[in-house]
Amino acid sequence: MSISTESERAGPVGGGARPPRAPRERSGIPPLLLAPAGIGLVFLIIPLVGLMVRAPWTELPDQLGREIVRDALARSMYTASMATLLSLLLGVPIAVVLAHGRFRGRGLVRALVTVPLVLPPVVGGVALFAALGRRGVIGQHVHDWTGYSLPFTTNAVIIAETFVAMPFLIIAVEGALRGADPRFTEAASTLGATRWYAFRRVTLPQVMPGIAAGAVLCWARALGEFGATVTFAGSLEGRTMVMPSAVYRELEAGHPDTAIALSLVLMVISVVVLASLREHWISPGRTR
Amino acid sequence: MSISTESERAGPVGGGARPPRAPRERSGIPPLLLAPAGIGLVFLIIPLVGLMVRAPWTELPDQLGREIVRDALARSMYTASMATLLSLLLGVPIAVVLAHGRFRGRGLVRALVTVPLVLPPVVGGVALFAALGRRGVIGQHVHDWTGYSLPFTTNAVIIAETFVAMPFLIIAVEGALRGADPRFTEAASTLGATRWYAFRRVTLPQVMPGIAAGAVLCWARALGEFGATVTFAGSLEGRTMVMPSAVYRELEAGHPDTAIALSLVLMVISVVVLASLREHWISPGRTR
Amino acid sequence: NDDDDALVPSGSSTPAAERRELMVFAAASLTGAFTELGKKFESDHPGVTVRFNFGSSGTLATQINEGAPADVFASASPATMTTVTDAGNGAGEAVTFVKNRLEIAVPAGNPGEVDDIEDFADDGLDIALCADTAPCGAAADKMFAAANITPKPDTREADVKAVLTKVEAGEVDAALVYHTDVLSAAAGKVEGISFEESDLAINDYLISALKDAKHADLATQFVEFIQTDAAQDVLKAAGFESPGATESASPSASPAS
Amino acid sequence: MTGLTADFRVGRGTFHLDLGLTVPPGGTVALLGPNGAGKSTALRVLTGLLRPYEGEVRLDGTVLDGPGVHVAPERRPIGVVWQDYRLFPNLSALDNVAFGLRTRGVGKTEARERAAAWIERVGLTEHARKKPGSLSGGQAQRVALARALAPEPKLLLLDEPLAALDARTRLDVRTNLRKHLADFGGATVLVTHDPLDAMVLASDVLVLEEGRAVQRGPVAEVARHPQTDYVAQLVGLNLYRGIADTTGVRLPDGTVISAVMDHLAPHDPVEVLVAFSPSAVSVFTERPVGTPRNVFPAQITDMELHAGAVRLRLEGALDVLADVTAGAVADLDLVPGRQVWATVKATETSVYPA
Amino acid sequence: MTGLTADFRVGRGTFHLDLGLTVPPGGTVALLGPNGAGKSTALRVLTGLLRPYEGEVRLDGTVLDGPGVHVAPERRPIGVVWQDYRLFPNLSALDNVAFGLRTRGVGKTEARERAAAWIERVGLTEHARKKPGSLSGGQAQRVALARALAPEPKLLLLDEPLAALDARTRLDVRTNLRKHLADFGGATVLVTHDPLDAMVLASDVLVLEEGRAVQRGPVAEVARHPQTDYVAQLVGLNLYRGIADTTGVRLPDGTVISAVMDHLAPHDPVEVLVAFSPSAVSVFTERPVGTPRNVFPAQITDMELHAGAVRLRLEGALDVLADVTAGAVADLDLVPGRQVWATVKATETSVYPA
Ligand SMILES: Nc1ncnc2c1ncn2[C@@H]1O[C@H](COP(=O)(O)OP(=O)(O)OP(=O)(O)O)[C@@H](O)[C@H]1O
Ligand SMILES: Nc1ncnc2c1ncn2[C@@H]1O[C@H](COP(=O)(O)OP(=O)(O)OP(=O)(O)O)[C@@H](O)[C@H]1O
Ligand code: MOO
Ligand SMILES: [Mg+2]
Ligand SMILES: [Mg+2]
Repeated sequence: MSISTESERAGPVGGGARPPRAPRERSGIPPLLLAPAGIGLVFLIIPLVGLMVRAPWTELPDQLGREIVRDALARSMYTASMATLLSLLLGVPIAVVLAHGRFRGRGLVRALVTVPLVLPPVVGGVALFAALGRRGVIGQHVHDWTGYSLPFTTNAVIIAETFVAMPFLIIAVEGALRGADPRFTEAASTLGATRWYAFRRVTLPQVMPGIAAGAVLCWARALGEFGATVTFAGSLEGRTMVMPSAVYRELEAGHPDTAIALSLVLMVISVVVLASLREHWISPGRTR
Repeated sequence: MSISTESERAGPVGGGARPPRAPRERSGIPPLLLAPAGIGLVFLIIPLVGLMVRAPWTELPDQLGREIVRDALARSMYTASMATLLSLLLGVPIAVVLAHGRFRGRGLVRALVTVPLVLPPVVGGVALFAALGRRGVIGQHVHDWTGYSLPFTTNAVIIAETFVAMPFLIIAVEGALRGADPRFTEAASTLGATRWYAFRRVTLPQVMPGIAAGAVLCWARALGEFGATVTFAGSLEGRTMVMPSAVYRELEAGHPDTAIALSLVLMVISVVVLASLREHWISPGRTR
Repeated sequence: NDDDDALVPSGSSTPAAERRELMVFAAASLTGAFTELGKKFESDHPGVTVRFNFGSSGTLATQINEGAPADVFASASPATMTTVTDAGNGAGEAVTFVKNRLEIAVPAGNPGEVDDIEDFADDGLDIALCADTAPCGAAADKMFAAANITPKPDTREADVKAVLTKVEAGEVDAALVYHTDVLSAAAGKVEGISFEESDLAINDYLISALKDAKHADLATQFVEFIQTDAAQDVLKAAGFESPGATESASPSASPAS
Repeated sequence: MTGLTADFRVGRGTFHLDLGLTVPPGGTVALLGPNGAGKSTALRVLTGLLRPYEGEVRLDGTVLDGPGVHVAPERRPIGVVWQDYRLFPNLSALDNVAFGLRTRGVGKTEARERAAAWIERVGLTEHARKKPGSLSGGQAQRVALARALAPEPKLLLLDEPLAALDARTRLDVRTNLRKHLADFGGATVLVTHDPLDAMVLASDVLVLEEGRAVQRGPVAEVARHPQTDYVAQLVGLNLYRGIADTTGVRLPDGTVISAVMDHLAPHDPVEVLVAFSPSAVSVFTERPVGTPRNVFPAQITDMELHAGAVRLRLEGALDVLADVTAGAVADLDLVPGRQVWATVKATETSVYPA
Repeated sequence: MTGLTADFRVGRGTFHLDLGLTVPPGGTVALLGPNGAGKSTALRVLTGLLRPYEGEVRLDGTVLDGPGVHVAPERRPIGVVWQDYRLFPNLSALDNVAFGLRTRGVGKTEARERAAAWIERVGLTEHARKKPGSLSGGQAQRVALARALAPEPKLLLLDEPLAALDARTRLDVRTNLRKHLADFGGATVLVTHDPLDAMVLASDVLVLEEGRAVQRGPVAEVARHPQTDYVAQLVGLNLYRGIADTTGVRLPDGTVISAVMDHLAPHDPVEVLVAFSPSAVSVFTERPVGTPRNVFPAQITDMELHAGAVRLRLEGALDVLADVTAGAVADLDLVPGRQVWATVKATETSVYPA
């Protein structure tokens, strides 16, 4: 069952003789929390409503027909998803190290991991140049040896988004890992499970809600990221332009309505994607 | 104990007769995860190193001496902290509703909550105007009745940062709540605990690591937020200018070195703040 | 050497048939005019594609100094161009190719009943200006000083578009922006009011070919092209003034187009 | 109508439970039954966490569950010992016990004092400050018991409250619990696998199998006429009330049952219960000379055959039940009406303060 | 040196445990002791989750813990039944049991098949697909037992593996477990509060109190000479091996012990164990005529006084221990050398397949 103080109400299953009355649900939410939750939701949703009121709805179909918009939209989806994938691959391990590792300076490492969140976005882009640009600490060697240069490519978009969004995933997953019950991992180890196997089969399923939450944060942040991306990857039509840079471009070109229309497109698509991720993706299998 | 597959090693306490040997720790981290974690950390930290290498260190003391910088820094800290506080007050209840509520359209509400993450930052600011500005859905009535106008005030900075950062807190806390064990809440209710009391005394302590993680995300994001803040609150020296706008301002003035110096200040301070938050703030009290 | 620049398909052995790509980094306020000029340049130079990276001048300068594969830089302020040339990334002389003049921008209907630059000293009005570090802000400060007016801004933005956004949203009663911004603003949302004192501070836009240009010849040609009369006409239509022009703006209010 | 009356039907997955249950005020009903019979499920319904799809639950005249009515768990005056303890991991043993007092508005200091008294009653004073993760299994279960009892609820639901206790502690805690239940004006439902717990603590038993009640009634009644072999095996006890002195337990009619009573305080005579199992009773046709301290002449009044044993009902100086093999019945020609001697060894008896 | 040898000191908070323990291959040692004595802590050390600060643990000659040596839990060939079960909440009962096979490289299909066989052995086939949250307490404990046994470890650590089982299931599972342990070449350490479990399943006992061993040795030895009253109360059993037929159990020397054996399959004679407690034995100075089916002439060879009872050692057709009251000893003038009759009721015996 998913709610704590909620009473289950169940009839016989299979035996059709006595049909159970329709269950009347009771939520497990303390009523005292309903007021702030309501205020908070209004606060978050009213601006979106305001935006919709101002949006040039008639313009929308035209906008969606524009090659450049469709291209930027597709690139946004692709890069944000790749960034999320990359963040999962690298970020979950980091979260494990932060949650379960015992080493001096762990607090410092955790704080460093959050720096990309704090860095003003354009400076984040500058930092990426400093590391991976043609003149960067690592980038210059790569460029000297292979001639490859990362900035201003689609991969650069992914890298910039990953840099900015991965910390969200890491911190969320670390929080979940610290809340996980270690008794099950102990049991797994006495059953011969290596730390890796126990992690995969016991710990991961337990913290799945936290990982799902982290992935959602990461994806959404990557989708909306602007400053670091536009600095490190530029906004070249057909190559590195993503939705936020398309929006910026329209604003600069003096078409705020178009900018709002494009933002709405981005917003609606992300809502659809996130809402259609089945609930049970982020629900646990708890007890005993 | 904090690590699952780690063996405790304990000597007698109090009885000084046989001193235990110094414990040799073994981390509970699957070795397979160490490689990706290492790569991920390098990826996140090298840009910061690059930034430091380029930073005009000699300029730093001068920068810190500037009234405008100190002022922006103080305002950044204040507004980010207030935004985090506000997000905790409104966001935790929303997370509870999303995690434990049972109503149609819950998935939609969750998706809507993440929209501020996705919205390109400037458009976020425009959306806030649409809601709370002088001509906004709500703001115009407030302005008509009281003459109060929110934009371009310090409160506007807080509101903009809250709008952008609160979703991070909500999603992280919801993830933690979904991972929490409902058996304890059940036990609390049979002991006469109202849903509110049970929430405060049983659920909250259980999800504390998740809330701490969410608050860290929220604070860091608020500290680094630029687009929505600068749009909705402006950046007036001594009133609404925060560090990211100061940084951007220097960049546009053609002083990239100064911009980097200021970013470093922000970065160092956030690292110090986050690293000094005692570890046990975000550690649980688990088992049985 | 940038022969194998990842951005550009690596040089083929048949240069004659090669499609060449000219990379122009240009200030965001040039978006409309330069897009049009790019098409023109392409039709004049078969086989050439002009690719633009529009952004704020500061960001573009940073990108160029970080080794971005740019051939030409068109900046909205002398300071950002200096950042690039001081780093030794310019090629040849940077030239001023257009100027931009300040104008009062008010929301449609002029709710604050602003008619003169002196209204900027009115505490009761909500006023937006550019930051003193931004070209438009520096110009405004210079102008106010010369006109002996103490403005009472409610916000000072890092760039001019941020200022314009607030006028469009009706959140301020008046702002100082460029004439070009008023022209480009969304139809019917912004009204421009020109004023005499705008002569006191006019902003220069500079353009330069870049040292690391992959196609130095094309870069030079593009810089020259921008200074041709045909190009200047397009820029004028967008509200810019020719570098030589010193006469004051027409005193009539210029409606948003 | 006071006390607890419950009659409901509820489902859980493919499992279905149909239960009728009455507990008078001050009474205790023991729920017995094999694993998976539905005992914990029944308690869950009474807590209000699981809502029956049909039926009614009433406590002291108040409807807790019924058509259109469902009183939330936190508004039910209940105390629960969970089979899996469920101690709050973040609270010390003491604060776990104080929890139910705090929710009922008792001040912090007073709640702690009262909790400390309960902690002492279960013998854990020196572990009061420990978190549940640092308690042993038996210690945790005793804390869970103290936590349920401390708020003095009107309905006590105990799911195997003594299962994790060692033999000696179990004796103490059982004795303590018995005292508590005797003073207690509310209703108690006790789930247990130990027939002795059930017999000593409960007035009535209800045996569940596969979600249905197979037998119910006063302990003595069920023990005398178990309706299935399973019930016979589970339920069977000879139980008497008397005054303890050094030699044994003196019943109201003067009969003395010898018993081992070293664990009782030696001084004043106290009222006690003495119990022994029917299988501990030997039946002789001639008066035997031997160690059994208790030899009572009696007459066979009733005989019933169950799996592997015949349950005899004997009446005489002492009325007792005796389980003997069918072979013995045949060999000795035991029939109703026959005069016999029943013996019970003192070491086979259990004595509890009443 | 094969089997388990452990001798270590370990601390947990203010609790200190000092233990020496030897289990021969194929042997089972029962750890007894009151709540909080350190039984679970001892098992925790053997799992490798808790590292002693001094001492050594060896299994089949391999040092698992020692100066500078510590073998990780996952590399120890162990199987554990936890006092709190610890079933993985996200896996079905079947997958919980298959877990330890999968970690040892058994393929998915085979692991599931073997797990299903184990699930069947503990009688839960119809619950195999359930998640632990949907199992009853007793069902969960049986799954935990199957999970520990399935990978056939060399060292079995069982922490009260039968505590949550109902009487009948307990009998089945105990019988099953006994069979398994008999076939099993490894060492077993069993923690239990039930002396019968300990006596039936273990060859040796070790009694812990407050972190120290107070007595240890073969079951018969400890039962004969318990060194404290607590141990006497806890440890005491008459245990014999024989062949079951319908009337009783025939011992190798021809003596027959009558017992209730309905739960055994009626057909072929099988080898069984028959057990009864010393307190179930009555001693007579004249041959009694009555229901007790087992009447053996014997001679008193030894007497020891313990709390409330005297433990007599009788030798004759059958060697038995009998607990009788001090009063009976005085009244009947029981002294070593005296000839007596010992009786045991068939209903007081327990019979298990050997
Ligand atoms: N949430 C659930 N979903 C489906 N089936 C369940 C659920 N909870 C319990 N059951 C099943 O219901 C039956 C009754 O379970 P219950 O816990 O009431 O048994 P019990 O009598 O308490 O047994 P035990 O003595 O082993 O604790 C069992 O077969 C169990 O598997
Ligand atoms: N993590 C810990 N920190 C401090 N003390 C502990 C910890 N774990 C156990 N103890 C204490 O150590 C003692 C021994 O505990 P242990 O669990 O070994 O007892 P046990 O013999 O298994 O008892 P039971 O029969 O009740 O399960 C107890 O007094 C317990 O409170
Ligand atoms: O951090 Mo941004 O400027 O809101 O992409
Ligand atoms: Mg149960
Ligand atoms: Mg234990």
